[in-house]
Amino acid sequence: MFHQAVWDEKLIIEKSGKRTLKLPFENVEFKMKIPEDLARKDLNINDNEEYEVIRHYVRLSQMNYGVDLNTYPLGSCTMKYNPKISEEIVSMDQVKYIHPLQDESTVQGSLQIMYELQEFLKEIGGMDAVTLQPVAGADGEFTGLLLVRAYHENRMDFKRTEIIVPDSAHGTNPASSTMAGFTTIEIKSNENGMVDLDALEAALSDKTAAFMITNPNTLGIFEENILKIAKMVHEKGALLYYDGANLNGIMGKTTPGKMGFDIVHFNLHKTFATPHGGGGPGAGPVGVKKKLEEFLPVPVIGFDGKKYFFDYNIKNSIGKITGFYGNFAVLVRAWAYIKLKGGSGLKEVTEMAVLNTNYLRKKLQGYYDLPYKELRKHEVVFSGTNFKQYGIKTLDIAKRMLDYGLHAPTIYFPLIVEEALMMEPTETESKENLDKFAEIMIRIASEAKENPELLKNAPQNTAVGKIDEVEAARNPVLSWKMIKK
Amino acid sequence: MFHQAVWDEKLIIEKSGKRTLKLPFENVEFKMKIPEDLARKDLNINDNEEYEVIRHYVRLSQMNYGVDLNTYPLGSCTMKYNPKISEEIVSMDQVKYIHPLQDESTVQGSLQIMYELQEFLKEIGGMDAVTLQPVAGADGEFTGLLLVRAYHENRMDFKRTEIIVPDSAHGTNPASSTMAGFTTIEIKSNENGMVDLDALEAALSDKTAAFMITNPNTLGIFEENILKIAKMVHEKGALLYYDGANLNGIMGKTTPGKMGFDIVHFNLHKTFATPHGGGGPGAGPVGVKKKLEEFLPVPVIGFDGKKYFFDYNIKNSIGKITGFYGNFAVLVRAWAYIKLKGGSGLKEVTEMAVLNTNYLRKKLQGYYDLPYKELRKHEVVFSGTNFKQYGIKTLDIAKRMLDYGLHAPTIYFPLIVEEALMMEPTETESKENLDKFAEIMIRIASEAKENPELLKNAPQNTAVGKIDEVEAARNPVLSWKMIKK
Amino acid sequence: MDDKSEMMQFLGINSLDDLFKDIPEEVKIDKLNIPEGIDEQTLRTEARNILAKNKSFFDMPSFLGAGVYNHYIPAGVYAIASRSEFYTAYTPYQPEISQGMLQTLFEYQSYIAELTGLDAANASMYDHSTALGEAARMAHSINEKMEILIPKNLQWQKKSVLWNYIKGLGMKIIEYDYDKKTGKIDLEDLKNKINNNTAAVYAENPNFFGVIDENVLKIRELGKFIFIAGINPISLGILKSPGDYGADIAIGEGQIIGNPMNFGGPLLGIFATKMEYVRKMPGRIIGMSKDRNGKRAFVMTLQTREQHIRRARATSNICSNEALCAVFSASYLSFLGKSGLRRLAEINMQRANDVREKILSINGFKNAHESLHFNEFAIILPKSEIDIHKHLLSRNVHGGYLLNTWNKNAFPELGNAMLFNVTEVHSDKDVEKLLNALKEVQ
Amino acid sequence: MDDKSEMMQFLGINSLDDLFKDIPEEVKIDKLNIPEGIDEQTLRTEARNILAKNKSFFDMPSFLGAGVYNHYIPAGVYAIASRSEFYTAYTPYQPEISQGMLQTLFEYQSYIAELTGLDAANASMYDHSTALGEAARMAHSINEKMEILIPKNLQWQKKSVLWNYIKGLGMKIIEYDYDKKTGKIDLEDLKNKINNNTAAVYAENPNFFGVIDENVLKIRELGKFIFIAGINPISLGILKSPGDYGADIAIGEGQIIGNPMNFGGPLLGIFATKMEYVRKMPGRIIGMSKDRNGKRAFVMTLQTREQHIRRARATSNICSNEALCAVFSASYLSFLGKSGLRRLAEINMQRANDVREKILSINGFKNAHESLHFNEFAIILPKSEIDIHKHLLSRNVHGGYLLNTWNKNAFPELGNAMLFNVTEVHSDKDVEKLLNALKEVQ
Ligand SMILES: Cc1ncc(COP(=O)(O)O)c(C=O)c1O
Ligand SMILES: Cc1ncc(COP(=O)(O)O)c(C=O)c1O
Repeated sequence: MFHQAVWDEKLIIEKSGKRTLKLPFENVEFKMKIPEDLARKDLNINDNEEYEVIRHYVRLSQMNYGVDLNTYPLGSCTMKYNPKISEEIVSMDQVKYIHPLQDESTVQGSLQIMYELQEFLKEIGGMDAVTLQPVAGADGEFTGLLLVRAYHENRMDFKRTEIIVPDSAHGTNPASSTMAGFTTIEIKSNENGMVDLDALEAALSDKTAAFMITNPNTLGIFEENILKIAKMVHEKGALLYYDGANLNGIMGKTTPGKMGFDIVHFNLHKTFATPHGGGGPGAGPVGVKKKLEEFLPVPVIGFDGKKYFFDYNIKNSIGKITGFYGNFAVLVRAWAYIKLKGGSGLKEVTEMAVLNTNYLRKKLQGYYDLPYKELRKHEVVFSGTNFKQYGIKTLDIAKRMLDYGLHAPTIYFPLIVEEALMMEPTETESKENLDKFAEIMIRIASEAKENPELLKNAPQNTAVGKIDEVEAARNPVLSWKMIKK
Repeated sequence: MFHQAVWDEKLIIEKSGKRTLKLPFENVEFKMKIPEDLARKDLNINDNEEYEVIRHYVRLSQMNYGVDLNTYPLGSCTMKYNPKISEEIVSMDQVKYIHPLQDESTVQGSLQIMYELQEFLKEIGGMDAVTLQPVAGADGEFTGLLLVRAYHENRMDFKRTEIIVPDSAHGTNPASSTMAGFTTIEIKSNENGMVDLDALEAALSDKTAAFMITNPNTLGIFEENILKIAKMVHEKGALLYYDGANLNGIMGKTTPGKMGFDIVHFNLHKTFATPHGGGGPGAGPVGVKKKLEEFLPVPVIGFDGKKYFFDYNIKNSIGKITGFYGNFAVLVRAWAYIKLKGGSGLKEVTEMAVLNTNYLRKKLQGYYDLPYKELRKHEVVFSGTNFKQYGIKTLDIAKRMLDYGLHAPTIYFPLIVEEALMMEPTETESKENLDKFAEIMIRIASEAKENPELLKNAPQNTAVGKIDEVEAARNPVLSWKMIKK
Repeated sequence: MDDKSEMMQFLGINSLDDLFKDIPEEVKIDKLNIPEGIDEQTLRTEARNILAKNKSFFDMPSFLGAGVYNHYIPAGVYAIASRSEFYTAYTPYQPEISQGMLQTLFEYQSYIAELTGLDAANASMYDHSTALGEAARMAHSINEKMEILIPKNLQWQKKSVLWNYIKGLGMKIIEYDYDKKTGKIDLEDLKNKINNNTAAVYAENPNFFGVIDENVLKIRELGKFIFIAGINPISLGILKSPGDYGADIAIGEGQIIGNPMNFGGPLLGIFATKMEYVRKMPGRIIGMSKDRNGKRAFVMTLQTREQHIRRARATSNICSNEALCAVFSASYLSFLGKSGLRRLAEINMQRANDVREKILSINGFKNAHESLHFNEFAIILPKSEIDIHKHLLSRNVHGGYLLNTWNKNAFPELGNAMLFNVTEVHSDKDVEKLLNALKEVQ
Repeated sequence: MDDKSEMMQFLGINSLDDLFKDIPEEVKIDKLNIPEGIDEQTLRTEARNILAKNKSFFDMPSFLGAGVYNHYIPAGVYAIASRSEFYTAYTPYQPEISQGMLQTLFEYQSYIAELTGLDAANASMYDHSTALGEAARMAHSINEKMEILIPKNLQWQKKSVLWNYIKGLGMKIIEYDYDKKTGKIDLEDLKNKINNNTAAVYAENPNFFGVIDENVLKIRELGKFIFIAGINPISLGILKSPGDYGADIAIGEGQIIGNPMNFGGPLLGIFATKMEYVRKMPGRIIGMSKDRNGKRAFVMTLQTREQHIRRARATSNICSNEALCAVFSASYLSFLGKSGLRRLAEINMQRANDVREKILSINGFKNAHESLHFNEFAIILPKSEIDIHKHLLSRNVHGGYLLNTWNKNAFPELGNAMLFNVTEVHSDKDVEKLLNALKEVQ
């Protein structure tokens, strides 16, 4: 049976050795004088041998889980396989050793890739213009909402202070809304888990700056009334914002543009298969319809038929969102992914992702509660409520999965599903894997009934056992410095 | 406590999926006709998804041990840390995508590196000329012995059919001697584990082609009489061959040339820190004194002051030993290592390797039997005989070490030490590591007395338990094909 | 029957289209107007051909800094960060099976805490610029004041990002001046601008001109605002930590410590603060705890600050971050250690100042600031910025940052001026190339 | 006190020299005359500068084959082979902690067994040439005969290596002829040369000229010698396996399946045989077994054949081998699978033959062999080999193998001739470049 590697590994800062790494100009004489009171007195870190550092982190890595090890069914996160060729490409000197402020003539390769990616994303999003600058989905949201603001203010419409979001929305949506200076109005979903048109109608007003949704929504359900929604929103003078985290459910089948969205952000690290180890880096480009183009952050990448250039000439640009042009090395990988797949390949991605999801959904139905309708797009949310009777929570199920060498799904999200288990297999799982996954989930369902202690004591086969999270938050120890204190 | 990762991983050939990898010209029409009776009918391997192949091997890798994980004290194998920069260099297009038959003008970079490496090795070996062509230590031995043969035959001395080796020699020495067409005469070591001068004298004759030894020898003991030995051998018209596997014990302190050797092979994959995953690739260049230069394999690398070239102009060359010029990508790494260390750095390597060995030796003395003298060079051989009384063999000790996440030393070699435990820490182990290592060895020594079952049932913390090797040899199953049969 | 057909049969559908019947016909599209996919080898070739149009540092030495710096990154850093288990992971939502990443991020936090002299760091922000935006918001959330004071010689991109981060709060940016001769903080001006409504004062050391500015030591005494210090993490090998001179928050660019330049991204926002403010800090934070057997274990903590729990009232919207860049930095700092970081800082400072002197010895090139510099310095040029820039390019060497052309002509007192960065990666040959080219324009 | 001093104290020595007092003073050296060590970054730059003098396939397309071939290697292969646990391991002497490598090598053996149609393969030989040498020795050890028959059109390097491997046994090499028109085995001549003393017959398919030679099907009937077949592993995607036409041993170059060219090394010798001869086979062999709990496990087996046990009477002296290259090949074949390998073979054959026809359509370029070719073919040139070679270089394209200049003028019947290799990596643009350059010399 599965067992994760266990190395009893000290903190690197607790170790101490001899530096074996030599620096360029290691022996240069330091003749400068730093003002006494600005000079550093002490630095409490240690030296280590190069080989000990390597061993330390190789061991640590063996105590971690990645999509290169097994199914990683985190709903909403689209943990798909990341093609290795992309890693090869970004390891080239012409990616790594390029400074962002280099003269345009010396970065035509970078600019070409960015330009092509802009074009691809326009097509995929059904949008008229794209900025690659935001570096994560939430950053894309923030950017998009600043554009919303700029748009309304530019029309001298200063009363639009509200962003409407459904209660099924990801936490970043309301948080981004706040950061952009808006008030968030949350509306309840209807009994089908979809946007409640009456609630939306009630919430919409001339204070509404935008309605922000993802479609398929976080339940994996396609909002069938999307055109009506768009109409309602636009009639009120508001904009419709597309949270692109769920693009893997519709890419190539429809576009946000077609559905009536004005703004969309893309989660390149999800849909476009760029690795984001441990939580990032991502990339969250934003596409907009024509009317919003004049507000995009500077620069976008232009092409005059001969050469590529930074276009800073954007009339009412909101300025900058991040320091430079976005997460270039992530953009390159997304570009590579799109090149590999091509137009019809991207459509197939969606088809397989949706097929896999519904296959898994049907396999698990009967063992786990499925709230709302059956047909899902790229993800499906079950509920663990039927195990309450055995004293089992979704968290226990999740922990037990780890014992089988499987990562758990996203849990307790979306908030509208009690004891939620949110699964997204993505297209890069074979039927064999899905069958194995379902088999384990079904086994756990019966373990929950027959041997609930097994779940409550899980995990046993991981590098450490269940962790006391409450204590961690009550007495936070956040650095070696605080340990020593 | 340590636990190796466990994944219950089928053979890849037992899995079956869909090929996701696309080939260049994947859709080209195949119009050629292969003669019916030469056409392949069936091929019993399966297709698999790219991501499943990655996962399969990443999981398998977690069930393997490398020097990047922990101390790898295999005596005679010099398992030292392999600098990562070397891997970066050999991953360049200008290494990987170079064909060996390219025009000289297009491979000046490769030739320069090889030329410089030849020069370095000449200096380190105290030799006059070097061939980089042999691809392993044993291949270097074979090459060297072919040179011995060519040398004597060229002098019309055809009676020299014998190679003398000490009984402590590595198995490749007698085996190479056979392959080169010689008869091997084995001489017993003396009571100090060194060459018995009387036995040597007795074995030497006008049939002796060469005496083949390593110094320090496989016990890690320096042959103090080396100059006398050289004299004895040379006086008989024979040559003196240096098995370079143990160069890490003397590099920069002396040279085989100074000691009187005529031929030396280098184990670049050992002394010069090139990785040789799972058993190879290695590189076994051979250095020779002037009188043997005219017999070297073709080509060697020349330099005319402006450009580097293949020198095929070797008067009495023995021809070719391997297909091209040796294991180039291994040679590059060895070159890089020498560049990093420099002359005095290489000497320090030796000093630290010897310091580490003797530190470990003294730490373990008293717990494990130490035959022969105390002072060792780069390795030390203990004996497990003192545990016989508890029914414990060296093999049991080795298996128990695995439970602590440590690889075992070389065992049962050299043959002249009963129940041998042959340890070579190399210079790339910190004192902290050596202390930890010694602590575990000492703990095992007491476990052997107090709880011998623990050793006999070891290992428990590895991916699989003790393996039935006898059965494997009795009914060999060597391929998937044989499983199916 | 193949897998796909079996699955469709299991679902009782005849066509994959059945899975998309919930999408209204009117919004469906036939296909994406994107060329057919290509195989990996063809992509490999195409990517090489396109990227060959770039000039990397190895093709053409460059003396650019101004936010992103070219430092030596040990090959081992890449080896570590490219471990599948690290780079194909995501946020460690299940800590028991993610100890490797969690411990590494905890180590990163620990390093940053030691370097900055503050108690705690988060596990990453997007970059230095957004870290500044977040720090300003955090200051406001601590003291509810409305003004942030920033140095007049702050790079325009950072100002712009800051503005986007705080305008929603109705906060105001106020610039304080610097001394034209030394390039250091004009303390008088700063003092005058601090008032009851000052949420935060932001100051950098070394500053945008590369000047080492001991005036930062005096800021804390000027009032009760939140003091945000902008740092260069390598400089902290030899410079006093912000914690030691009273900063409440320290931010900086983590690309500098172990991440490749990558044409400007991904970068890594460093963010550290005092314990008392930790619950106002944005971003993921890793904490130490114990597992059920009492064994030390690491886990994401203080999550109630974050968007997935507190939603509209979260400290920030940040979710995906730059964790893998923090892995680069943690391993980088481990390879260097204390002695390495200190030495590296010294080497940078010495090399840069040597080159500075050499440039100043060329006729027509003048000193911009009479100060001590870390690894960056401004030079007043004898000719137009652009002309000299182009001349250098023609000599296959990339000069520094065009201080007025590229920074909205913010420094009229300097006229034509270039900001040069010199680090340990600039060989004597690189420097010579620059000097020779500069001599040609004197 | 630092670690070194502590250790020295523990040993009771004052100087490291004490550890070397057993080395006689007369042989000691002061120092190595090798320049001082450099740091990693400097090495990085220097290596780039030196290697920039090489022209890689991406700098200049090449049509060289003749033993080493440029094939597409999936990026995943490198990702797998560069896993620390694989590439920093050594021979799996402790199988319980080395299952990853053992299973991978077992998979490699299994693939080779399937491809060659033989029961078992070893875990690697050095290269194709040495595998030939070992195979000849193995034949001798099976039947104690003294002659090995090889094709007259065997590449000279292979002949030379073979000779070195067998001369110690007193064996003889005898060449059998090929048909000048077709380039195929002259069966008559071969038959005539087989006698009672024939230890082995070696034949290649496709052969050195790239010719697919169905005469190999007739060899088995010619006698009781050991039949050694030389194969191209990719061609086995569409060609009958040696096992199927009666070969006892199959050898070949494993570089072809998933290993980079690397200027000719490391390569990978493929070696497979029938069960009845397994105990005579050289090299490491991995076998399947069980652990103490009955779980499947892998282990090195039949070690009594090997040098560390049988010493002077071992089947071979091989110890370190090319195991990591076998890891490359195992993962390569896994990515391709059956459909991929078959398709790849077809693509190679089709593309090569298309290019062949295009070259033949150029005035002055003539067919060398009226046969079916796999991915390599000889062309008779209108001018001197060297001149055309140089002309191509001047057009930044590298032509094929100079059949007489580089192979000891062994093929007088061909005069000026070049052996071209075309695989899936040659794009239409590469081919066009070659054709255009060839047209200029017609
Ligand atoms: C539905 C949804 N929206 C937005 C986001 C935010 O994206 P990011 O994490 O890239 O900031 C996520 C991802 O976590 C998401 O799942
Ligand atoms: C003493 C000695 N000689 C020779 C050899 C043979 O070297 P290789 O394995 O590179 O063929 C070895 C290595 O195993 C050895 O330890």
